Amino acid sequence: MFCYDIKYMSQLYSFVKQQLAYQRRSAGLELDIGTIMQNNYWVNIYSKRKMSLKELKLIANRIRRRDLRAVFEAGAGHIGGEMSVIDILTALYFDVMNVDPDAPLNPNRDRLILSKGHTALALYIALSERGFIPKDEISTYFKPRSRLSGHPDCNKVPGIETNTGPLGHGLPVGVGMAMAAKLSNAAWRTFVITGDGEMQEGSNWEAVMAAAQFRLDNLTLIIDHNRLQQGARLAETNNLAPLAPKLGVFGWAVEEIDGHDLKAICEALSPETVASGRPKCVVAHTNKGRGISYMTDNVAWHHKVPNAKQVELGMAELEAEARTGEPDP
Amino acid sequence: MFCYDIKYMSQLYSFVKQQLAYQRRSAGLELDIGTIMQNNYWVNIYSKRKMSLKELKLIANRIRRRDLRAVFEAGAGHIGGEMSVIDILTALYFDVMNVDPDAPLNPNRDRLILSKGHTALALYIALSERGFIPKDEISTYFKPRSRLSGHPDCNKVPGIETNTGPLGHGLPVGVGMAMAAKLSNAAWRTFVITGDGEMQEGSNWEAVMAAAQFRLDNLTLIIDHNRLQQGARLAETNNLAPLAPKLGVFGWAVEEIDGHDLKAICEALSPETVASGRPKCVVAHTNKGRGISYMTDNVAWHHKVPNAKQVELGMAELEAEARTGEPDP
Amino acid sequence: MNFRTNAGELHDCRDAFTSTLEAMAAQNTNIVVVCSDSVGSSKLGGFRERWPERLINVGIAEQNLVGVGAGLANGGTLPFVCAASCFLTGRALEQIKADIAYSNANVKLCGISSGMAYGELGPTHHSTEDFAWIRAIPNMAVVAPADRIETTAATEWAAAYDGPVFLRLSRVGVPDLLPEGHRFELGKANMLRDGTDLTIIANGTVTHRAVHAAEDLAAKGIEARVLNMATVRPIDEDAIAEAACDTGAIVTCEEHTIHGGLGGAVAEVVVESAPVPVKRLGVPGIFAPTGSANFLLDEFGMSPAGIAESAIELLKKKA
Amino acid sequence: MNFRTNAGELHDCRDAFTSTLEAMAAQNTNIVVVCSDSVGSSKLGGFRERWPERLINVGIAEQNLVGVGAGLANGGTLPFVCAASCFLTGRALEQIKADIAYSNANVKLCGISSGMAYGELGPTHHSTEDFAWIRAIPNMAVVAPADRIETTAATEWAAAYDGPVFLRLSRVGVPDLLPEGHRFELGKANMLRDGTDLTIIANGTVTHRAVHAAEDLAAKGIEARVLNMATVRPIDEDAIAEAACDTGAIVTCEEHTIHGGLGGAVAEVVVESAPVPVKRLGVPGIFAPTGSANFLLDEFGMSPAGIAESAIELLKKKA
Ligand SMILES: Cc1ncc(C[n+]2csc(CCOP(=O)(O)OP(=O)(O)O)c2C)c(N)n1
Ligand SMILES: Cc1ncc(C[n+]2csc(CCOP(=O)(O)OP(=O)(O)O)c2C)c(N)n1
Ligand SMILES: [Mg+2]
Ligand SMILES: [Mg+2]
Repeated sequence: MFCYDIKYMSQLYSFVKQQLAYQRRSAGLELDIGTIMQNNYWVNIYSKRKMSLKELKLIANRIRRRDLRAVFEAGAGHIGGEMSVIDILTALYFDVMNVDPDAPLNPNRDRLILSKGHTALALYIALSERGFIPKDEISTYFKPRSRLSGHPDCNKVPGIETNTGPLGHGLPVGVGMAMAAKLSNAAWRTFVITGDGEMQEGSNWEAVMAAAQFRLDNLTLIIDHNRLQQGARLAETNNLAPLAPKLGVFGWAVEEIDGHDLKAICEALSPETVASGRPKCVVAHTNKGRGISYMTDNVAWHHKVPNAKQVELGMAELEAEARTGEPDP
Repeated sequence: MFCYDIKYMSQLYSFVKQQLAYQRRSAGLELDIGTIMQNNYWVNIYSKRKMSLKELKLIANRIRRRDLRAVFEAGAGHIGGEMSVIDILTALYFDVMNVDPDAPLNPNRDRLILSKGHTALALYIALSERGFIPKDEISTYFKPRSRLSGHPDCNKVPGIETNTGPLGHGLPVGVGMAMAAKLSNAAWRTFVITGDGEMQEGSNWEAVMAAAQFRLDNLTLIIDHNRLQQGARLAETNNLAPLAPKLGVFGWAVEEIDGHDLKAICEALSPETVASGRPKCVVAHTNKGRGISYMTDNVAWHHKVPNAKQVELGMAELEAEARTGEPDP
Repeated sequence: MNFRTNAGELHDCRDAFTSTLEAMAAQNTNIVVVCSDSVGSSKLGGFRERWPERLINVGIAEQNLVGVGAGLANGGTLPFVCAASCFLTGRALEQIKADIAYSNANVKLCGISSGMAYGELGPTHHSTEDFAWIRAIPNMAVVAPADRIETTAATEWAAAYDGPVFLRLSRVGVPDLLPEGHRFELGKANMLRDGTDLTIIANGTVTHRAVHAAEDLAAKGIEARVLNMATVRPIDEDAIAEAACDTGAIVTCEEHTIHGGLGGAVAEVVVESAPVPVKRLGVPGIFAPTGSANFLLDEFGMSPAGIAESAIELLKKKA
Repeated sequence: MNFRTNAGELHDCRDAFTSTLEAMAAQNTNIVVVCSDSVGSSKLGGFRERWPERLINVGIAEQNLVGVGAGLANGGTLPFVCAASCFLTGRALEQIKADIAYSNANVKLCGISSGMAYGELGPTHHSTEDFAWIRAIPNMAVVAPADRIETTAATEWAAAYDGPVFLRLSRVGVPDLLPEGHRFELGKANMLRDGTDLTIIANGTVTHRAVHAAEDLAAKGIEARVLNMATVRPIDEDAIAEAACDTGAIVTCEEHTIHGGLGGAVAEVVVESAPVPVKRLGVPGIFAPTGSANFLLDEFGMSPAGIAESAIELLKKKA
């Protein structure tokens, strides 16, 4: 069975075996957990106490700096959308979500799907900061045979729930997860992050309807509303703005926030703000390229790679922000 | 080229050759036009003058009666959705649309896409009443090798613009048609009819966004809002009602009408009621199975086939309506 | 031992599928069903009555259907995703690739009314490309049972198997072929009849036609082996190579286009293991005309007589 | 006459595609382009600058993309629908089947960055099932040009051809192989090199690798014929049958899964015309790991040396 596959693969890529149905996902991950334990100095801290707003800001800032460096080193990435989503990821992993790097498959974990999978690098860095993967592994991003490829692979990287990359897949999968929790009366929550351009995919609206019909108040959609898509502004392409009334008319509870205000994000995602019987959409107003002035709100930086000079500039700005707690204007 | 295909087919089905790219669609249709001319006593009348409301009602009634008989004879059809869409089809073919059975490919014709292609039988009958195909051909519906199969085939049947059957295909194609008219500054209009259950398909919402973005005021979507889908009511499955605010929030001009009031349909579809720069959606409130009391608003009749007794009953009701001009209560 | 067909009794395999599903669901509360306004066509009314909350109907939205299936599996349930095969595969193919296969979600995709079961509804409703579409995707098991008994066996197997499955089912009536109690093994062909002159490889609704053809051929003194190749991916390379070596010629029959389906999979193995003449029967690369599945199968040369004729023709090419 | 590769200069065939498209659009005002937020990746910036109103960007919505293409064709324009091949094919497959192929819409579907051009972006972005997916659909012409020159020729041909086309393009740099001024003929293979010992059949980005392999083999005294099989549907049955008869063994190479693609199409013809041993090279039925297209092609045995090695191995099986 699959013998032609296995014959080939075992010679070349032992990790690819995980793709085969003969093996449980968890079996593949156990290996990684071992590695993680050695490298992971965050686990104990983060899992034990609530972080302060200042700490959260510093983590977001550190993720941004690591991201900038990693994009430069790899010569690849989607830096604009990474910078815009990092505060949201920080809030989720370091304040909102109940996850445990020691038990990444704990059935009662909260689930996050980064549906805008092209910004995987930001997710990898968040996962490494949170202790799911070794921090030094970030340097393998985009390298041949690395498990940290351009889009996230749930069979290789602990903490990732489903494979994304094609836009418009995450919300349907999130609906399924939230349904599963409802079926077993479990308290865990499901979070999905989409891009705003991504909301042009019809598959998302199928899921929007279903989530409302199924009254999935354990599902939260966060739209990273940076007003830019790949080649142009949403307004020039397919203008979904304003987003809030569209979700609202489909029966969702909608909240609009500043997607770079960590306090606002944490509040909007806290379980207390859930409206019973309704899925929640957080329209997070963000800036693509946030934190690095020359990238901010500039469509050219969707997946452009900065040169050494630009990295230096960006790093200086991010370091200044780390000191002051506020981004440069 | 394609030689293995052609070799096989020419022995068996000469009409299937039309599928091959070597032949123009029109070549296939010329043959049919000849046949049509002999059978067609409506063309001269309809193409020359405006019909009265009474005449329209009689045509709709005649289409209903033919539909009921055809479903019984073929042992197949989607009678519920056929009955609900017949008034809309009647208004389009006998009042609103600029089409000519003598020149079904006239570049300046108005286009209609019956996106809820499962109700093709109603379309075939409307086309036969309007002179596009011989009336007696309706008896071939669903028969082996018939060109009148369960879903419409634009390469075989004149007057059909694109093949439908899988739900959610018509509106995107309609957006393309309307764009083509805009590109050439042509005055022809595009009409798309979808089911209400069909609007659960995400592909429709992609097209909804695009039509608004492109300001396609030459595009009209008519939603046959009969509140039932295949297996249950919309409300029990995936409740899109109310539809009007959903289309409205995406930037469409929306009008709600009684989808069995021929005067209201004709008015809602008349060019005068178009809002410049906005695509128009007519939410036509209809009844599935309309005209036959035991079918009306009954989900069982999505594609059930009536028995002889039921046909008799239905026919009596429809005949009574023809006399009085109003359906039985 | 030759399996004989009993053309007298024809069974709609959906009944075997849903009754097996219900029997399993009564034992295994993790089993859920996901459908897209396809309760009736998937014969899920009974399931819905017994476990309304475990029957998740997403409406007419196949992309969401498959995505929801993936999410349900992640959340610890065992989802059977049921919809007309043409829409399930064609409309949600990228979801099948990314959310199910590549994510290795333990989801059972059940393509109902596959092939030309919706013959008269026209090519939009013919699912005659699904073998080619799904078997191109890594990590998918593709299975098309031949009768009621194998449908039960394959459905039970699918629930036990830990990985993505595409079960290709039909509503077209077929006689019993396999012995009661038959157990399904992934990637393993069943020899329904042995023979030395050639091999007929078939699956799904055309398998009994192949067996009939072999009986007709036997009456003419030609001994055909018949392989029921229910698994299209991973294909049983050994059985095919053996058939090629032992019998020297192969006819494939499928309710599917001849471009890239079962015949294609067989051809791929034959040329790499033991090149012998093969004749592929199926839909010959055209959009089929209107007609019932059985009418169309006959038209496309897959009546028992048609298959036998192709076999005799092929024997002339045998080295 | 043997075509020789000039590995010195590599060309991104998207440039040939868009410059040809622009040249044609300047003459033929019916030509329009439809894309899905894919102006940059399809290199359509120049087209947009010259004819902004004829560049229709539907946003990130591939189903709508293909439907809009069909509608534009109905309305009298000649649409080139351009998007990343993985999304164009996988996300809109039913639209391709129903709106384009079955409706016989005169639409040119241009799958950009096909194969593993997006190697490092992972399998969701690898379009290594598209041959299998699209060639299963009746009435589709499936064409994968090998170089800059053939890309130009195929693009010109597509505009003139009256019917649905899937043009499979890449961004991976390739050297020139065909002579300047080459004209494309649908369903006709080009012999890039003649030989008697075996035939290598390839297309798209791996064609030049096949030519190199043949040169390597020649140095070892093995004469390989090389066929550039740009058309996958309808496949050139005569050229394949001839190659099988003349050379007795065939290696196929493609930037695609080995299940149902070019190799599958070749195997189907070989077993029905002249059964000889075939070795299919391609992505071996797995989700590929991270890496550039060229890295992965090498890994999967399609370096010139790898192809030559497979050829030598195959010769042992030759009758
Ligand atoms: C189905 C699909 N179509 C196209 C793409 C290519 N693509 C990658 S990112 C992107 C733009 C996304 O824009 P948005 O969702 O706004 O994300 P962000 O601005 O956060 O980067 C596109 C079109 C894709 N990944 N998937
Ligand atoms: C993509 C797709 N999924 C499923 C079906 C099967 N189907 C045919 S009709 C129908 C119900 C349609 O309901 P609605 O759109 O409300 O039409 P109507 O009530 O007018 O019949 C379904 C699910 C289909 N034809 N296409
Ligand atoms: Mg954005
Ligand atoms: Mg309805």
